Amino acid sequence: MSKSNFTRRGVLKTGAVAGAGMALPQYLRAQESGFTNAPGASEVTFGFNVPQTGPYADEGADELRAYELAVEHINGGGDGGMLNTFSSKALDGTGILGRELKYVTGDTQTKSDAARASARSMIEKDGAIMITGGSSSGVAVAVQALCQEAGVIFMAGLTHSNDTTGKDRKANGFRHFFNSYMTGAALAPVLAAQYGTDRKAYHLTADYNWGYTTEEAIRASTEAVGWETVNSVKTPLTQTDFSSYIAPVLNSGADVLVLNHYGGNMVNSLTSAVQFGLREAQANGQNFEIVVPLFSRLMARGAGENIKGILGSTGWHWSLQDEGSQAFVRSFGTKYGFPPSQAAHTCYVQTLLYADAVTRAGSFAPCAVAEALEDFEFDGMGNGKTLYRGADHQCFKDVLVVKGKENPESEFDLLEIVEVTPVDQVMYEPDHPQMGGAEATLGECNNGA
Amino acid sequence: MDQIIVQILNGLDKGSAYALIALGLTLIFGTLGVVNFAHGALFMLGSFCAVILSRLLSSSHEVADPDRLDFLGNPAMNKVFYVQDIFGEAAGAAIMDWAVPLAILFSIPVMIGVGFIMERGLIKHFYKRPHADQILVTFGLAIVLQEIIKYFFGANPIQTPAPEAFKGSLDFGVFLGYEANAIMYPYWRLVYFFFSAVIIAAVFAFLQFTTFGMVVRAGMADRETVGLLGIDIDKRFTFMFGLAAAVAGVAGVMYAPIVAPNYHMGMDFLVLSFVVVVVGGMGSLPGAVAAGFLLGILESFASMPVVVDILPGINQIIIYLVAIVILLTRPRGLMGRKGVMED
Amino acid sequence: MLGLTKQDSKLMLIVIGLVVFAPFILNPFPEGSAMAQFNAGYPDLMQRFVIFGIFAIGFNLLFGLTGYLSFGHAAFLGVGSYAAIWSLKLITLNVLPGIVFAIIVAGAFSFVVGYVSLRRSGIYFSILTLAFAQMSYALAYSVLTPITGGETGLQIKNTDNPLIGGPTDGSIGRANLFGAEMGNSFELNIGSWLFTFNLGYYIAAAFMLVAFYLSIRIFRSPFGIMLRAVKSNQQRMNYTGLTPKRYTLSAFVISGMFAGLAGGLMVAMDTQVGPERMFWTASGEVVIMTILGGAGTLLGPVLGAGFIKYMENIVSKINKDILHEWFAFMPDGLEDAMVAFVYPFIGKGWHLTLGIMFMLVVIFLPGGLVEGGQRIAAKFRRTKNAETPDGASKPAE
Amino acid sequence: MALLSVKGVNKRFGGLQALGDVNLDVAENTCHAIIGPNGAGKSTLLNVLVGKLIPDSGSVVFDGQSVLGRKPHEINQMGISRVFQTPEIFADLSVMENMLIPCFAKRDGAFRMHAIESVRHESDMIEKAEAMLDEVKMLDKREMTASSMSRGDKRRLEMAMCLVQEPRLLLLDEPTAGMARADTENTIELLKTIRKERGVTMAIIEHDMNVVFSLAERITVLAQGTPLVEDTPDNIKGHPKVREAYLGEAQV
Repeated sequence: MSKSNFTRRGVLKTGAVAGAGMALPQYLRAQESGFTNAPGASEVTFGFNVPQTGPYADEGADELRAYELAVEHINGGGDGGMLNTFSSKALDGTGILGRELKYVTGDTQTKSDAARASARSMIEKDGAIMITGGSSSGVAVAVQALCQEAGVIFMAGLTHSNDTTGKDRKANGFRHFFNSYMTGAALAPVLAAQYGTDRKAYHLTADYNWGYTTEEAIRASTEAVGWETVNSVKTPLTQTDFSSYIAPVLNSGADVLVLNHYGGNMVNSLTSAVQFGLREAQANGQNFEIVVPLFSRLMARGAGENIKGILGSTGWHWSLQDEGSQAFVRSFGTKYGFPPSQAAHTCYVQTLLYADAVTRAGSFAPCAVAEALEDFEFDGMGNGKTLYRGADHQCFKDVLVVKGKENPESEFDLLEIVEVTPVDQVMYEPDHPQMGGAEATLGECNNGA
Repeated sequence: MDQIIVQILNGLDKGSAYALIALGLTLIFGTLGVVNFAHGALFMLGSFCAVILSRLLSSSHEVADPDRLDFLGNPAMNKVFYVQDIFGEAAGAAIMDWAVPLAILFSIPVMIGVGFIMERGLIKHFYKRPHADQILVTFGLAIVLQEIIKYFFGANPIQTPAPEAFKGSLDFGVFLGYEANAIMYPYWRLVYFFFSAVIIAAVFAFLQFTTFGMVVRAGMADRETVGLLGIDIDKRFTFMFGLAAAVAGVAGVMYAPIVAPNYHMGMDFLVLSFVVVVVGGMGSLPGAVAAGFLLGILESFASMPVVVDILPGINQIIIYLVAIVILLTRPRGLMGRKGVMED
Repeated sequence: MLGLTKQDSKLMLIVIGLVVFAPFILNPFPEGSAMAQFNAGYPDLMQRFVIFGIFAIGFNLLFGLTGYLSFGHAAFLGVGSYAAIWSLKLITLNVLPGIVFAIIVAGAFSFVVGYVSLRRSGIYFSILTLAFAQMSYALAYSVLTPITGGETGLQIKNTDNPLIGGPTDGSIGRANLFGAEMGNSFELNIGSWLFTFNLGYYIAAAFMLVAFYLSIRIFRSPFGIMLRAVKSNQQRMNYTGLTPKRYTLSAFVISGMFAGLAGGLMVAMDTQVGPERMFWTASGEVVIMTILGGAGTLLGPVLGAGFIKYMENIVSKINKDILHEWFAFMPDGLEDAMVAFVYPFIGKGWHLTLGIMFMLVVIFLPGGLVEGGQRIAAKFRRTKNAETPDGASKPAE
Repeated sequence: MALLSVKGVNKRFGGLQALGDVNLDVAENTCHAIIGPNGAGKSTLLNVLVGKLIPDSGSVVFDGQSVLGRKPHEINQMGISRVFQTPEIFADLSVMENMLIPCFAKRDGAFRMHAIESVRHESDMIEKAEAMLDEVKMLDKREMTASSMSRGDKRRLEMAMCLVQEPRLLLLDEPTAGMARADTENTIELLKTIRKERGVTMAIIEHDMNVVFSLAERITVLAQGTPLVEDTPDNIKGHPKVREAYLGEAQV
């Protein structure tokens, strides 16, 4: 019995083994490359694992568009997008290490089981060398653990929970997106500046891991600027009508409502909050305010008029004026007719970063790629100068504090940037208590087979 | 105390949504004996009637604006709404603003039509089939309906606001002698509650006071006998299916401003509506309504911070916990009849 | 054979054959060909086929025989999974104790749920089971996060330190059976075909064969007759001196243990548990697998499970590029039209295809896929019978 | 000593006195009929005997043991079998399976997990079932699905299912109700044969006087929940109270 834990179809797919009619059984582990799914001479396959069904299907569809664009650019098609602005010039539009980039797609269904099944099929059946995508932290953590075990690299998509690069961090997993801690760190000073330091906050928190880490982060950072937390109530994930959670808020002595909700939860709780008149209300002699820590433009659209004037944070926004962002928006917009979302941005960048790291490392071996990504500093991909920190595989870059726009000019023009929080302000130590403390470790990088 | 009143209001509001959905489900079950897993999808279709109408009303053509540029640097396009072309600016805007209430009128014929087609084309053939087959075919249908909606409208929720006139809240507490802001309640939710009450009353009156309704009620009680009387019960049943679809649809339209419609909202409501119907007692219309309000109110109470502090997680499970307690103490739910769906 | 009739032995042999040669049967298309997309012979999916087969076989023992429609069986699968992963994390990385724990814990949980729920029958019973399962899901997702890991679930970590034989070098432990890891595979390469023989699959498959064998034995046993009697007439049972409730409860617990076994195997094959495994849609899935395949038949649930998992894992992965590849032989305009026509049904539209398939099967094959098989078999037999009058045997269930 | 002895049984449903001070003895190896007009409490009495209803007061003793508070299946295990007004059989199962179930119940008690044994290997039980089917002349129908048989055959099957348990007491609840003439005759013949050849004690509730007088050895007349008279068939025929009770009914 061989010890190969995951197979390496890549070799076969290129047709290198046409062989005699009846080849002898092969122990593929004995192959010289020494890592899972080593690609053949002419092609390399990525696995784009995004939600295609379920509530985050639209976000998944946008991620997939970004991936297709990235593939096009890496293979030399289109206008090259961010390849032209990326500070590393290792990629030259001829594929990766002379191989044409192919991809397979799958549906995570935003369920960790389904996401792992899909990722395993990409690794076992399609010979994917890298898995990327996803639109929830549960999925990201589950797939990241799988990739660690299988010996491939995981480039996380949209995942905001601290856990992904906190207590659940893995040597084979990398996150470009920002996280709850950074949201708190970026948001608190703006909140203090706009709403004052004498504020009493009421938290509604989605009752699962991401909600917990976000609430913790926001509480810690707002309390540090002098706010008081009067109450915090957990809401079931499956809740659709938040009226019974919203109604008591106005009478609780609080003057700020923090909605630690995402996706459909956020749309519905914000809608309820606005219906109950919280946006116009007065409390403790001040205007009542609502804060949505994590904004996404796609979801903001679902919330419609209700987001006007509401503060939150976001990873990236198409209206950023730096060269990289502009280049990306231009190629994405030209191809699809509308601007990309933050999920699309992070997925596009992740693909390019991985391809670049392979090229710089000169190898597809996960450990070599990981080494090339660790402590890699780059620029020109939006959000300014960015560091992929080696200690926890988290990207550190500027975070955007945004506000629902009062007078949108188009259906995409929903958020305006209030402040670009510089990276130094959202930096933290790898053993920060919110990130799993001293116990959290990346473990050993795994090359697989 | 004021908090309790607030939660009673919330509960009535939630309860009226549950009651409306359960009412339609029970109508179909009681008259046709069909377990309709596509009922949630009918509710969803109703919500999308509001979305579709508001899209239709705000359909527009674009005129290039020389002063502005879009995100790619091309000249930006300004939308010009057809209704405003036709009815003038103010009237056009008002029509678009009132899309949701107008959608009620729009949805009734649409949903009755959907109901007729469903019953004649599919459900009719499943009256004599085992409940398991009914579940499978209607579940399949529900998936198909929601995927069609997803294909055209995407997966994200679509905000469908109530008319401007209903925005804002009523300071309910002032009437009861509380200080201002103690009990605020949004107008639209009050409208929803009264509207539901009217619909429920109308359905009951229809069944109680019309001969048509009497025959149908007799059919619910004893289908075979009514068949023996030579009454063509089939046509009436088709109509009942249409009616049930319309009730679900109208409930959906009115709910659109409360919870932004999305393609899978039907599935979210499906399990809940079955729980409501069963807690009320299979085949009992008053039971379904009573259970809807009971569960709505209890769910609201369970979400109060004081309650959750004492019993963490109670808000997650209250509906199911209540269902278990009721079914164990009252074998056929609140008002269920003997022998219905017990084997 | 093994105390089975000739009929049943034949069926058992067929199933053994299918399961053992699955790596060949499921990989009919050569690597790199356009049709390779439809190959299902890779470890993960093969494992899922047999694991969900076990789940559905167990469910069918309850639903198919007694007629009691449980809408909360996923809870037992989930509880079994949690038991198994804790065994891997705390006791040993050997999967056997984990699987045993999974069966025991799921059995105990199903006893409690069954004992309460079986006080009612019909849809009242269904809703009671549903309520228990939804409560398990909701609590596992939120309040019980310290035990269940909440949304992100539980995985084996390098900080885990099982009592017996954990890795000492700080690497992440892998589930194994006496040292042989579940992921171990042996690959056979014939021409441009590639066949994967995965240890985990064969272990799960062995359990599935045992489960299937037990299911035949139960179907043919006095106990099996009693279960069918429960479905047929409980009043008569009572007046014949029998207790329908204890029989039903036994069936409930047995099927709960099958679900626990399936849950334990899922963890053994892929060391991860998440709470959505217990969500009502997961319970609904096993109901649909069973009805789709043919409730009350031996083979039906397995076919139903395979059908749904195949759709989920194969159809969902077809994307636009692949379509263009398939229809590349057509003239450009026609190719685009073809792609545009098929596209809504694949990839992100796989749910639509699934829904349509449900409706078609239940409309045209009231007895499920098994009935379809029987009709085809009957057609064949008619032609065959023309030559050899007694060549046919009654189709296996 | 009576096999079944009912003493001072009372049962009220709300304001209605369904059974009032019922005393009844069924002697071993007799056929005892309980007759009476509609609403006389015959069915209530039967339901008390099989454990479906618990009386408000009084005692029911079967073979020296009280049956009160026992569940129907326990009472069956004591040796009382019941034939229903409309045949209660396992409609979806084959005739043979219908027969095997009471055989297993008799041998294994109320519950046993014989889940791995094969039915085919239960040759004792199969033989027993076949012998019984032969006795009721249904052996040729052994593979038929029970629901597909005629009403008369269903009745015979139900009877066979009860008899194969070799009950000490067979309770018959209007066994010929709603039957065609020919079927009624057949059933009477069957019961007579059983009574004669097996010597089984029977308690029969019946409307049809023809049936009663061809079978019964003792008759209790029930009216308004109370036994009116108990006597031999010949004496009952001419009894004025009985005529009154029945004529009273006829006028209504």
